[in-house]
Amino acid sequence: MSLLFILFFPLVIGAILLVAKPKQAFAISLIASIIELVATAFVLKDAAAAENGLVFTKPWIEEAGISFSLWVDGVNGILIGLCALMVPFIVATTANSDKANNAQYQGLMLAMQTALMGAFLAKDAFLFYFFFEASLLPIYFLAAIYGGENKNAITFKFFVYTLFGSLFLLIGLIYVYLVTPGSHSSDIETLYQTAIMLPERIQGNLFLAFFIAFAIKMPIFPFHTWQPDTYTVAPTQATMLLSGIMLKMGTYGLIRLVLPMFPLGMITWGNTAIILSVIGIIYGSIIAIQQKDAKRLLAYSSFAHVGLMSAGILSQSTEGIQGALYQMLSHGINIVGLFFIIEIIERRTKSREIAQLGGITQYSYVLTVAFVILSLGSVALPLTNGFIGEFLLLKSVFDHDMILGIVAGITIILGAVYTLRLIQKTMFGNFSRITKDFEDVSSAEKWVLIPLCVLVIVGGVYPTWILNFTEPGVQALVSLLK
Amino acid sequence: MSLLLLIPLLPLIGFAINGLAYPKLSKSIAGIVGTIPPLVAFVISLQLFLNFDGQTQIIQLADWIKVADLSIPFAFQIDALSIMMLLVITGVGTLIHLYSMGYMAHDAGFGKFFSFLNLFIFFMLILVLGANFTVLFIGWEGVGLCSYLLIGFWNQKNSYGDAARKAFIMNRIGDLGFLVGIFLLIQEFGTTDYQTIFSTIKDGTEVGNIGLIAFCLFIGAMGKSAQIPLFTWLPDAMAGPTPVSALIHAATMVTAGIYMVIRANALFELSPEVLHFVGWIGLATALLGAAIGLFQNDIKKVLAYSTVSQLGYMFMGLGASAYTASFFHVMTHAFFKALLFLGAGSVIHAMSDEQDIRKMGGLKSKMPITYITFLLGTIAISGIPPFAGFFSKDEILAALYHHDFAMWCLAILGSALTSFYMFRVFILTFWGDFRGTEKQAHHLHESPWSMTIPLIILAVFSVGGGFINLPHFAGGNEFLAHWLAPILPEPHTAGEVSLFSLEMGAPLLAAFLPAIFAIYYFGIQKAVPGNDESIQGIQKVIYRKFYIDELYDFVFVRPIQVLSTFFAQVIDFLVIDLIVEGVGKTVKTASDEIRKAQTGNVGYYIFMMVVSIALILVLTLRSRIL
Amino acid sequence: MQSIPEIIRTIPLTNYIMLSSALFCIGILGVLTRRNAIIVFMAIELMLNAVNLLLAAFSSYYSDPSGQIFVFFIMAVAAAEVAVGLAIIVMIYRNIQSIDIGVLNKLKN
Amino acid sequence: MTAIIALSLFGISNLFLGFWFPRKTIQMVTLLFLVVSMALTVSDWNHELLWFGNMFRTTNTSINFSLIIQLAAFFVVAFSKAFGQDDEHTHPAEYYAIMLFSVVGAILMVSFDHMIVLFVGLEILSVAMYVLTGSDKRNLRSNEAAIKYFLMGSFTTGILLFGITLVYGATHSFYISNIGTILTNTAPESMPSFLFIGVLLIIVGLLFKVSAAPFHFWTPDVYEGAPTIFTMFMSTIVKTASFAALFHLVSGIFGSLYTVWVLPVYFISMLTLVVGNISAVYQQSVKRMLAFSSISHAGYLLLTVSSKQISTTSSILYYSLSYTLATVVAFAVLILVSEYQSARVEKPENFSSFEGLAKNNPGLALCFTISMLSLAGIPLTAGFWGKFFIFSDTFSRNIIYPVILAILMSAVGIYYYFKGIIAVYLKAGEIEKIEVPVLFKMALWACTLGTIILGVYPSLVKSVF
Repeated sequence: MSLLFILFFPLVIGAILLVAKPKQAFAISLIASIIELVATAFVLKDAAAAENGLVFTKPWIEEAGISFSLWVDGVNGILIGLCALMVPFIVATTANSDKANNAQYQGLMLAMQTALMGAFLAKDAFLFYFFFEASLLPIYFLAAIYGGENKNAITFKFFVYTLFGSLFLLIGLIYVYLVTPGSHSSDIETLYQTAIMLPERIQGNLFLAFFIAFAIKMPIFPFHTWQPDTYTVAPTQATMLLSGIMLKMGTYGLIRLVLPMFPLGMITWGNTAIILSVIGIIYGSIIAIQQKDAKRLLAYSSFAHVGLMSAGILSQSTEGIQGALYQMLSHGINIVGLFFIIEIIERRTKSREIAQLGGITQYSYVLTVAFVILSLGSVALPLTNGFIGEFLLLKSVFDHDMILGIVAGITIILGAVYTLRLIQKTMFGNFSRITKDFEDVSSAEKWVLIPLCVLVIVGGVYPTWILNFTEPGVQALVSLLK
Repeated sequence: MSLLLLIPLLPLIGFAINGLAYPKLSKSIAGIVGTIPPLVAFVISLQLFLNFDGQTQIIQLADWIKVADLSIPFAFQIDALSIMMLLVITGVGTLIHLYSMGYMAHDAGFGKFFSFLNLFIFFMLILVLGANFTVLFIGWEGVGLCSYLLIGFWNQKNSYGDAARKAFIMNRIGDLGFLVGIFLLIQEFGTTDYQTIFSTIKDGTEVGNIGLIAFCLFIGAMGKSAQIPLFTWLPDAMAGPTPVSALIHAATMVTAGIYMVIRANALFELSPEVLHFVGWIGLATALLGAAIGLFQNDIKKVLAYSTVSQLGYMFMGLGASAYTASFFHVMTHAFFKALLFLGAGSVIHAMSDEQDIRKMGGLKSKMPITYITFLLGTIAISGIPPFAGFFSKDEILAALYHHDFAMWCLAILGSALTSFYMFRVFILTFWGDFRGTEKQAHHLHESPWSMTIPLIILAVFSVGGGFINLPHFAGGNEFLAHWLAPILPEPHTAGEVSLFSLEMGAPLLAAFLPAIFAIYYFGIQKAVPGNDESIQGIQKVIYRKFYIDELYDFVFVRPIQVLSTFFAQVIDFLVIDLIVEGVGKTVKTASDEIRKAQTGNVGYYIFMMVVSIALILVLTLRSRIL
Repeated sequence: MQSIPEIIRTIPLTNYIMLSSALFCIGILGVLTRRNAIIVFMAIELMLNAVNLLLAAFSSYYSDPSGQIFVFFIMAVAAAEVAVGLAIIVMIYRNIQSIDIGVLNKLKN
Repeated sequence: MTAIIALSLFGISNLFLGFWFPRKTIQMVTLLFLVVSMALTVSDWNHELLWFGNMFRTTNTSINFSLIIQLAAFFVVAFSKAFGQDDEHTHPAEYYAIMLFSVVGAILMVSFDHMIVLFVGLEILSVAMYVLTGSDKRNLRSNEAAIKYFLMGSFTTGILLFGITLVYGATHSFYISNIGTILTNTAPESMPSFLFIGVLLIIVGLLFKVSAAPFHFWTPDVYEGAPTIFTMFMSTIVKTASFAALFHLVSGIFGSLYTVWVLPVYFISMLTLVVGNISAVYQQSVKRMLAFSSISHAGYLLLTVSSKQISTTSSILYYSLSYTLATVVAFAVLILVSEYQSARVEKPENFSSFEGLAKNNPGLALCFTISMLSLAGIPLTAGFWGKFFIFSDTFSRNIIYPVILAILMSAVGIYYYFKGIIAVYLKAGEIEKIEVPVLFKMALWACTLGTIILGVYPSLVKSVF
């Protein structure tokens, strides 16, 4: 039942917000998201204590063997945690802005949380798919209604492109589902057992279908062209949801569905997939170096990061998967923080043009410190959360293939190049026409920035807790691969 | 053990206090809060040093990264090497903190500066205390971060920010090599613990890839210790406040590479090719640095290239397996180079931030303490006996003499260059007539006590530091060599040498002759280098640092920028996106075409139906009817 | 005294089918070639009559009355269709004073 | 079965009621009649019976189809506001009566066990539709639509009848069950070749009714020209009934002859998908877009019959239901908006007249959006499961490429359905609050909620089908 609660609670509140349109939308949605966080914490505590995680099953479409089943184990627990953790922050970032008491905006965000939670919680493949696609709706409306310049075309492209990708997933899932014995079942664990028996050629095709869907979602080179535009045009909270949580659906899908189901498919296509991921890392990083728009720069950096996650996952090692899970968490925290900082700057200066900014540190010490700390997390400095994930990921890719590992490792150089450039051009140097009289961060903004910075450090110093949490789930998964 | 934990913890606390309370804390309190931690840490280190029983101690603190078979704990290792490093770091560190209280007294970012310095000390201590390569890597990258923060300390100036970025990025290039080395270590040994790795090697277990590992680790050292080709950041790093240059870019951080190679000597010993490579890189760097140093007119730049060159010496020593000698040089270099930088800082302070030696001169009367200490430092670095630099450099040269004669000859040449440019700087700064502006002349004064005391202490060490490892022939007992013996391979015993042999004579000549020449040329002839435009020919090439920065810019930076634009605007926009958009366009065009079939004419519709029906009938039934 | 089916069976079934098919095709051709709505409609009626003829033929051939019953249904329905069809044509004539189906192509693309 | 008798009687009584009662009352009465007939239909549940000289068979499948049809009729009646341009000269009672009669025809089409019933049902439906299409007498577009529909419809009737005749000639029977047995028991070599022509012609006749390409040409024109309320009627009831009839024939009697028809249907379904979806992309008129969308949905449905193994009816039923619910909402909102805009803009049925609907009419906008999402097959709506069941059903019968094509085409579908959503939410426009009658509003929300409930919990009806 607790699983049901954490799944539907945000939706219920979100629906109330959407329908009733109360004046205090911000307070309601913030409190709701905090309640959700607390409830999720309890669920995760139970899950860590339970032998095989938590499972909740109710028949859904009984005739077709599709059930409404949810579970929490080490693999998805971390993503559920991420989702529950980040949404309060994302809600809090609207404080004092024109969106704070916009009930529709808050409602859509909460609805989005349910969709994300659902995708991570689902134990049934079609339930996963259901939420995987359903999550597009709230985020589409968030981005399309509140987006910036040229939003219609861009968000529309995003929607059609990603949906197009997920249709491949649908074909693949249906195929695997139909292979299951009896009157069919779409339980993920059942699918593991049946898919693994398929001949190599078919597994290869299915791998492709699944991979394309997830590759578009994440995105992986060369399926990424929707991403920078969408990240740039969407309102910041939507971008945070997209990059902080939603793209993890893709990586999660790789871990949860692709790896254990198509080991033979991996043989045929795995290398191609890893190479594409690694190309994405370098490609994204290089493009980020010359970006003029801060948000766009972060978009490409996110693209590069996710490439590394994908490559690590596809290396099929425990380190890779654990590292990817850890990196998903870290990346979520860091990118939300970084996007928020850009939003803070934009609110005050009405600009994201890197060239027009500068010298902000003279007006806001806290903002600079937060920016530096979050950026360090993003460039994976040791003792920040980014390092743990990146270390494990790079190691797994390196173990998989030495050359690819080194090429992927170039990200730590290029990452520093674009991140430091961003810091320098915005925070340091002389103030410009628009950063003159930059207003220091408000307390509401500090309430978001400081905890995030603390998380960056804590995550880098004490990762054991989370790594131990994911260990059993990942071990179980990896044992399936052998 | 709990005391040991305090060593890194105190600077961290200092950092936290100063960092969190930055604008609010008054300067005097901030200074004290910043200086006490390294001082206490030094005292504790001293106590450790005195009570050290020769046993390597491992202190497991906590699990850090633990995944599958890989386990990387937070663990500290106390042994002869790390204790020595602790002493140098906390000792020199304390002095520089003290110095900074005076030097930075008028700076608005006083508290911030101290918090960064403390953070640096913290990471440096982690670097030397770590019991495995990964913890070392924490410190390794951490000091890089602090270096970045401190170089760009005056962040309003864009060129300083660029220098800071350059330092960080070049370090990161090395770090990638280091990281790959760590991955390889994990592959081969399953761990990064020093103890496990070195005992495995000592047991003679066959392990592959040792050469590659050593090479990758050395790439890391190249970045951190500013060796060719990753050395260009160090001269630029002089953008930071002078105490930073003294502490980070002379005494401690840049020697981390040497520390690491000494630490991993077992690995390097097994791969002679890599050691050879290390030696030659060191030699090349030493010569290049010295050559560029010859014609620099910025007092800090000269010192910076001198540092590059001296670091090259240390690697040369490592290349000849003379680990003690290199480490000896690390220590003496820490003393005299810190001294020189601080002295330069004192001069710059007095000159109202003027760094060009062409605009100085005649400062000896105005700042006697600085003058004398700087002189002592100059003598020490030039290798004139019996100052510290002589002994340490001589040990390296001695080892080279037995290792590779050609290298030795070139090293002697480098030594001569060092002596020349150091005396050049010294004389141009302190002798002759004052060449600055009126305003500067009025302002000239000796620095406050907080700056001169560190100068004096360091001067004492620069003079007497050689006694730490005084060789037998000079009546010493080679303390350092004995101290480090447990963690180093058997040294090649060098025979007794006569003071008049080539082995001893050449270095002495190389130290004295250029010094005398410099005194003659700049002191007696009072020659002053011309302004930038007058420099011609090969001299210009050297003055412009062999155009290496321009070369890197042309070979790496520009292409990446071009590539970035190309990727973003051509590949992304014109190729990939065009395909994606093209699909949409195709559908739209197809739609426009198909809908034209909808002519609105019933006759046409019926005709199409009839044709279709006929087609279906014919195609389906052709086998049956015909 | 031959019964009607026997008489009918003296001519092979194929001939009935051929005849009806020919009639049907003539109807189709009429529909295709004519532009006057009434004539097109008459051509369609011709098609229906071809069907009726064939049904009657089959019915008699197999001595099975249901085919002929079907014919009555077709006739009745055709009558209804005629009523509606003519009404539509009249309505159009009132509006545009023409019953040329080629003119009616405002709804397209 | 009693339902069709009742409906006929209701229709006749409706004609009389028109003398005395105002439009509102008749509308309510008609709704009541439909509820009663639905109840009567349900009462046959689980009684598989033959009626009218074994010509009419009620099975659970046919009952389900009848219910969907009557439900659609119910909503169409509820959504009917005015017929034609001026309310005074129209006689609503007649329209309601005609609708009731055509529902009878539709029910006959889904429950036939004899070719005459099929034919009569089809004709009742068609002739009624010719009338309704042309009911806006002074509107030339309506006239044009009527004549086009009429000519092409009667032409196709001729084709269908010729097919029926040929099959009769080969099998000596009009009874579905008889034909089925005969076809199964006869070796293909000994069948006369005109039988195959007959089978194909019958299928062509029905494909015309479901507007499969290349027999779809009439659809956009007729849908566009007809008064919107009757377009709604056509696109739901006629389509469902015709597809049910096609499915019944193909699965029932022609199953043993699949080699003859399966390839044409296979290609026609793909062609329909492509033509329907691609043509819809460029449309500026919502009504015409919906017409092409209805063609494309026919394509999806045809996937279920494009293989020798016949699909289960449940996915077809589910699809029809979800399609019906979404379509009526789409047309209902279109009626409101185009009525509002008719005096203001030149082309009230274009996407542009929907612009800015969400600002003052959030409810309408939401209903419209959900219906578009459902048609596009996005999760949370019934349309998603409709597509899902169809795809998995088709996939399980090893039809691979058409499904992949269908999936590609549904991505194209998203494009044009979202044009509607974008217009409603993201474009600036001036639409004041549109007055919606209570009944209309209730029906609108009922359909929308139904779409969502079926989208979240498809088992609710799937277990019945």
